[in-house]
Amino acid sequence: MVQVKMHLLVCGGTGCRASESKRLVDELNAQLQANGLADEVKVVITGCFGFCEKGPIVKVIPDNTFYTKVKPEDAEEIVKEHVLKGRKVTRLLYEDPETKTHVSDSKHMEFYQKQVRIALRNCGFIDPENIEEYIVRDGYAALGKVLAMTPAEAIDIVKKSGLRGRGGAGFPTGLKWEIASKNKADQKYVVCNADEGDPGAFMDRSILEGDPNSIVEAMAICGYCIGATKGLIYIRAEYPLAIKRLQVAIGQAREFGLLGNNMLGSDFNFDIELRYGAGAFVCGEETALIHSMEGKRGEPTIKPPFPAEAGFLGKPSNVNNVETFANIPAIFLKGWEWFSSIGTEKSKGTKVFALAGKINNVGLIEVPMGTTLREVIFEIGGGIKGGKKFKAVQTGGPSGGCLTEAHLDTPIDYDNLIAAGSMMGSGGMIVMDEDDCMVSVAKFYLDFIVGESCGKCAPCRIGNKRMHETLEKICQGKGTMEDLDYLDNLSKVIKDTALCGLGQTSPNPVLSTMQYFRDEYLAHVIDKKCPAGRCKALKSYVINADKCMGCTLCAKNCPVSAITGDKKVPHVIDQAKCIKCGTCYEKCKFGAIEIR
Amino acid sequence: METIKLTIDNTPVETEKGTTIYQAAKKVGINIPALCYMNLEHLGIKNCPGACRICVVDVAGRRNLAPSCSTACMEGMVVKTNTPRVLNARKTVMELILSDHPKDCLICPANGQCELQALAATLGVREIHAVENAAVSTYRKDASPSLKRDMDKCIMCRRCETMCNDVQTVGALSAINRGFMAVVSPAFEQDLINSPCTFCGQCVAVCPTGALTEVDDTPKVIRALADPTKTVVVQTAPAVRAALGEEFGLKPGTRVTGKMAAALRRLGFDKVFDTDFAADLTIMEEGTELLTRLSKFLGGDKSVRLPIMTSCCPAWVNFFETYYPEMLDVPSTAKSPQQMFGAIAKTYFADKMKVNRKDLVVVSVMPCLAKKYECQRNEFKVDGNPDVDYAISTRELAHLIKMANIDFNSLPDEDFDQPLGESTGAAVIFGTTGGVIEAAVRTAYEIFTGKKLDKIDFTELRGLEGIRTASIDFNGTMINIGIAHQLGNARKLLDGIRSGMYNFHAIEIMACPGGCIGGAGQPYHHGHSEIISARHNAIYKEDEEKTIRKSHENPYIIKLYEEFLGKPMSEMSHHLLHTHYFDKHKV
Amino acid sequence: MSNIKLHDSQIRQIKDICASYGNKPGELINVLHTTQGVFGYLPEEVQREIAKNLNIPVAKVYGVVTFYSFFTMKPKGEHAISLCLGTACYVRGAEGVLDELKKQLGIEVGQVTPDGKFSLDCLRCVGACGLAPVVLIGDKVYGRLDPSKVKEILANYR
Amino acid sequence: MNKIKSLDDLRKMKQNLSSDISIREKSNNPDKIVQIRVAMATCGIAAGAREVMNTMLEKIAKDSLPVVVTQGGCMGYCYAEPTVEVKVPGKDPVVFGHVDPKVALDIIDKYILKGELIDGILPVNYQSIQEKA
Repeated sequence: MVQVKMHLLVCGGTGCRASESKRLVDELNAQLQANGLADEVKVVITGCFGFCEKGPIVKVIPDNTFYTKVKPEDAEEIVKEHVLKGRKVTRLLYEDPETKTHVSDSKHMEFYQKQVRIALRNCGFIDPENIEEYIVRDGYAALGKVLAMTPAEAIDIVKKSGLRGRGGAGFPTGLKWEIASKNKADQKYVVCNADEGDPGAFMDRSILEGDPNSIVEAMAICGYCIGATKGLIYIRAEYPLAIKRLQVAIGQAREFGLLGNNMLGSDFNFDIELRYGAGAFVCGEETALIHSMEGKRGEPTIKPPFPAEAGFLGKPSNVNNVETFANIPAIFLKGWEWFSSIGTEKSKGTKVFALAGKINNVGLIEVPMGTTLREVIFEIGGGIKGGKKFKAVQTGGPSGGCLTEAHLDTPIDYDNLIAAGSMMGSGGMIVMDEDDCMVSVAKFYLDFIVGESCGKCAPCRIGNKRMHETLEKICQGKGTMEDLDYLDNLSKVIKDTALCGLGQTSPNPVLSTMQYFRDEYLAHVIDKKCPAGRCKALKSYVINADKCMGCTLCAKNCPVSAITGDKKVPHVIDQAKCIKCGTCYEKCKFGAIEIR
Repeated sequence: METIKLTIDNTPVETEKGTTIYQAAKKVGINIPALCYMNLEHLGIKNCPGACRICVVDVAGRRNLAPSCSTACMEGMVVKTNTPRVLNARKTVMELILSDHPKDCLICPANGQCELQALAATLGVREIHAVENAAVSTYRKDASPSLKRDMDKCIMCRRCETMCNDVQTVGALSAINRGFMAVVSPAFEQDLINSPCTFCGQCVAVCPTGALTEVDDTPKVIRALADPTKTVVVQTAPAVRAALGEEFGLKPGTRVTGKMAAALRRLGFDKVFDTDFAADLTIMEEGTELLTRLSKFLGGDKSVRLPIMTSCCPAWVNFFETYYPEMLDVPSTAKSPQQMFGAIAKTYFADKMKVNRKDLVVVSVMPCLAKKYECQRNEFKVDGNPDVDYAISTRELAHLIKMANIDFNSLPDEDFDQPLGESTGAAVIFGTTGGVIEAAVRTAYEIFTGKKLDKIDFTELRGLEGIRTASIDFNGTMINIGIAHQLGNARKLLDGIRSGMYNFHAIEIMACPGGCIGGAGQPYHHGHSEIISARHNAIYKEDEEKTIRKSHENPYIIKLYEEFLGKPMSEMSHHLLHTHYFDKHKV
Repeated sequence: MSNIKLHDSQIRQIKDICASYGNKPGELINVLHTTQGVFGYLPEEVQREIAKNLNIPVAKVYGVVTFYSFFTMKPKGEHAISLCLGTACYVRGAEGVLDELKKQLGIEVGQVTPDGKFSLDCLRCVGACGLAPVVLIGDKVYGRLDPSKVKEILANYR
Repeated sequence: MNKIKSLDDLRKMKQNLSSDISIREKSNNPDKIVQIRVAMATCGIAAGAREVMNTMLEKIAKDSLPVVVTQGGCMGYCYAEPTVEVKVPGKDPVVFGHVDPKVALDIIDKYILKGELIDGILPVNYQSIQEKA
């Protein structure tokens, strides 16, 4: 028998698939075949490695070589050089942005060094479409343990672990389960909220794509604890790969008897169905989610009654998000003491963040609660792209706020983020640099909220529209000081009066930017300037006569013929005609065009 | 019962568990303003989406403000309903609502009746922060024969949606779109006439603004009254007299029959008649039809379909034509009193007066908006000339009276004209749920048994519960009767019959909550369901005071049969007083 | 009233889809997903047919269709272009790409080019933030875009 | 079909399947287990490194040993190929030269498992098993 001596792990997450990782896998297999290595080397499609910035990723096991941005054409070289001859393909290795040296072993990459992977423990490690690999990683052993306990004992472990909901507000998970377990009903439901809607957040998707079985197992555990025999996963239709992997996982679990009747020889029965979202952010709110699962408009309703009392079809339902569930098996396997030893006093365990924006290492990371923003952004994230200056980081998506340099050393946990005017949310972290206009950023989020508001309650339906219009007015240079007061009052009233979590948190991006970047608002309103040069209406393109060589390139490319001037004589832009498209700025070879 | 203690605005309150802050505050004289919230307790109808956020209050220890309409009282709760934070929030939200609402109050059909307008005044909104190019949501307008929709004025209280779906189970309206453009509308924003709408008008009855209103037919009536070539007669439905006074500041439940007749005469109607007369006629026809079917049924004729169902209510007729087309042969073929009146007026009465039917204008005053649709149905026209020309609502009549400078409250009581003005107590109770069937029983009993009734009041048929059943002893034959008001209850009743759960000989159905007294053309109840029960009581009081209380004893009805119709269900009756139904099934 | 007339075979298809979900009103969203998958969009007649089969008011169906951005009543272009407007794409310049797309195609968001070749829509995060800004044409993902690349990419489809 | 009917079944299944993924498990914590690197450059392969590596892999799999085998490039000991570098936790790495399948098994049995020294250790100017970063 030939021993498998090497595994090539290829990321099969959505991000890397978008960069042709599927074709890369085919090509690797073909090359192995051609070199007679097919029996010795196994290509495994795994979930996301988290290092999306440099995808597609190929990780060579057992030597932990980490190849980035691998193209299908690179397969031949990897096989002939590395697999066959043991020579690493240097040009594909990750290059440390600081030292500019190649890092071959992922263990030595700063991106991974600071991370503690609990929810992502299997992502990028196992083949998500093979339940056997999950089982080898102690899969379903936690369920086995739980089935030997009473539900109350199991809930107690979750309570003691200190796990809080990873979807937003951070409600203690054990307590939630306890409430649901105590409500009597002929039928109860376990609902997994996989309607990850924050723009720029993709941690749930990655977990579902990389380790779907952990969610299936955790939901079964939850079902046992609260007395439910049915599980429902509400997942965005925009996540076809995650849907497919879940379907495979559920199918395999049924085949192995890990879903269905008398699981693991107990008298516990549990099964899971998928329900699809249809493009409504508000359906991440649990009451809206439940209505959507019932085939209705996804409008939230007032709580109480909470889903734990009257949820899906009026029956007690426990709703947790994907990441929350992903922590559950680990808690039972390693013990609540272990879990609660990680993190801060009130926020236990780890949190997965989706790092995006103007940062070098865009990707998915998991760090202990209490890690500082600085560690996340500058050490794991590799700092700001292009050596620009850090300006702000937006956490919590449209419900969160923008944090500044002053917050960089704040340990990240639920309470600290709220105190700073933001929130954990689902864990999106968008980094912004000096080129980002904070008024525009606030406007961007309001635009999102206006598009996603369900329209049920007046403050959110109309209030956010008015906020957005006011911000637009400010970006146009037509804002007044009264407008700032108006925004302030409206923000507070919307927070105070909106019906659901979406509405109540929707002013956060405005409030936090007004608080931390008030000077930028004032610049827009009083000086009619956009300091970041982002607001079109507030910037003008001007030709610096000292630098202009009169090459006429700008004039030739101006779409509205706003630039005039003779050859070899400095040109002039007619501000009345200029539409601020920026073409001249891009075309000028002498840096003579300045934005003011 | 478990009670809890809390304080609201420093006032200690003790209330039962499950009470909302809004209700508890009301108990101690604190009226928290609300807009979308509506609780018709007497009718079991509630709309509480928590959407308008006007009723918010400050609950100590809570992060945000609480909607009092849907927040339950908790032990030890400390509630403040009028702090600066609350007042500012309320006013700001109101400003927001107004910022997306047309400012044409002065020419709005809801002017003076608008809950939004009243609340804006209460909250002291004086200006709305101007946002450049502030968007306003606008939508396709629509006028059906009965209702007008101007959804630019919709504030998304969802009351109409609740009435159309949860209460009436008609399903013509739904919330559509999302966010700023969210609104309540028929499918594809098409006209109501293309939807399954029954024109019951309950959406209009509860709309707090001018978004949903009735079609205004008063200009046509004024023109007819002013036309010297026309003889204009008017008929008034029984429920109108029990509610019209409210429009003139009288207490709900005040009966204004005499003043109403006087006012109509002053408005210039040539004859002031009464739909009650036609109600008595309906009993003669429908009662006879019931007895005929019943005798055949009891005689073993399997072809007879029972129960017989009343057909007075035009929204109910629309409802079963739309949703139960396979049951079109079950309801009584008798026309509604409005249409019977029209048919008799334009034949018997026109002949008597020697007026050409084209020159006779029949106006009806109805508590109902579906009557506007009914009188325009083609089968109720002769050569294009309708039996009833215009159906105006109770509200429209009040408006006419006000426009004509008539001081209603100081009018003397006057009588109706004859021959179409005489009625019995049986006809009066047509105005409330259970009344038609009680009137029918009073007559059918005496005809069926040949005996005089000892006790005229069938209290077992009365009440405001949505579905009621009773068995009446017809001298040894038990007659099973079902009664439903609100179309949702009608649906339950019909489905119960279909499934074999019920076994009735006769059922009465009224589309509106409480029957005609709760009709969509009545003065607005603004969410106060005690008004409906006051009207309910007034109707029975009117019946009680009548000397003749059985339809077949109405002397003018007897005379009508003698002079003109022959006997009930005669050929002439069939021609003039009976109709047939159409399959209007649509998706 | 109706904008298209359905063939008997299409009516049968819808009936089968509804039946495959047990004709349960609670399955409306799944039915709409599947139906849109077959027809490409959800015109009025299709919604009426679904309402009939699930025995719910068509107003409710329309209410649901207009609530969720995934459902459309208009057919998409032969090549459906979707621009990600998630935050990551936004801060990395998606707006400029959008402007260029509009300019090149001569249509606004939500419209279809007159020749029916392209339709342009925005969507929220597709989760390929590492490639931001991202455009999807059909199922193909184009990442790390800037306005200058738009013309070239579109040329592949013209 | 392979239904899992009890926790024992699950454990057994895990046991049976674990060899397949163990290579990844081991690489996850390389510092805690024995690492063997076989030089697999052209010269090594020519001298029989492949056979050596397969022999070691088989032995490790058979006995479920906590050992990870990787392949490396030329270590510069071309005269002594095939060469194998072994790093036992807590000890300095050593390089064995002229390894054949028999020596390979000795390395595992004697050096790694019993801590005995065997012949064939090359002089000390070797590279560390830790890749230069």
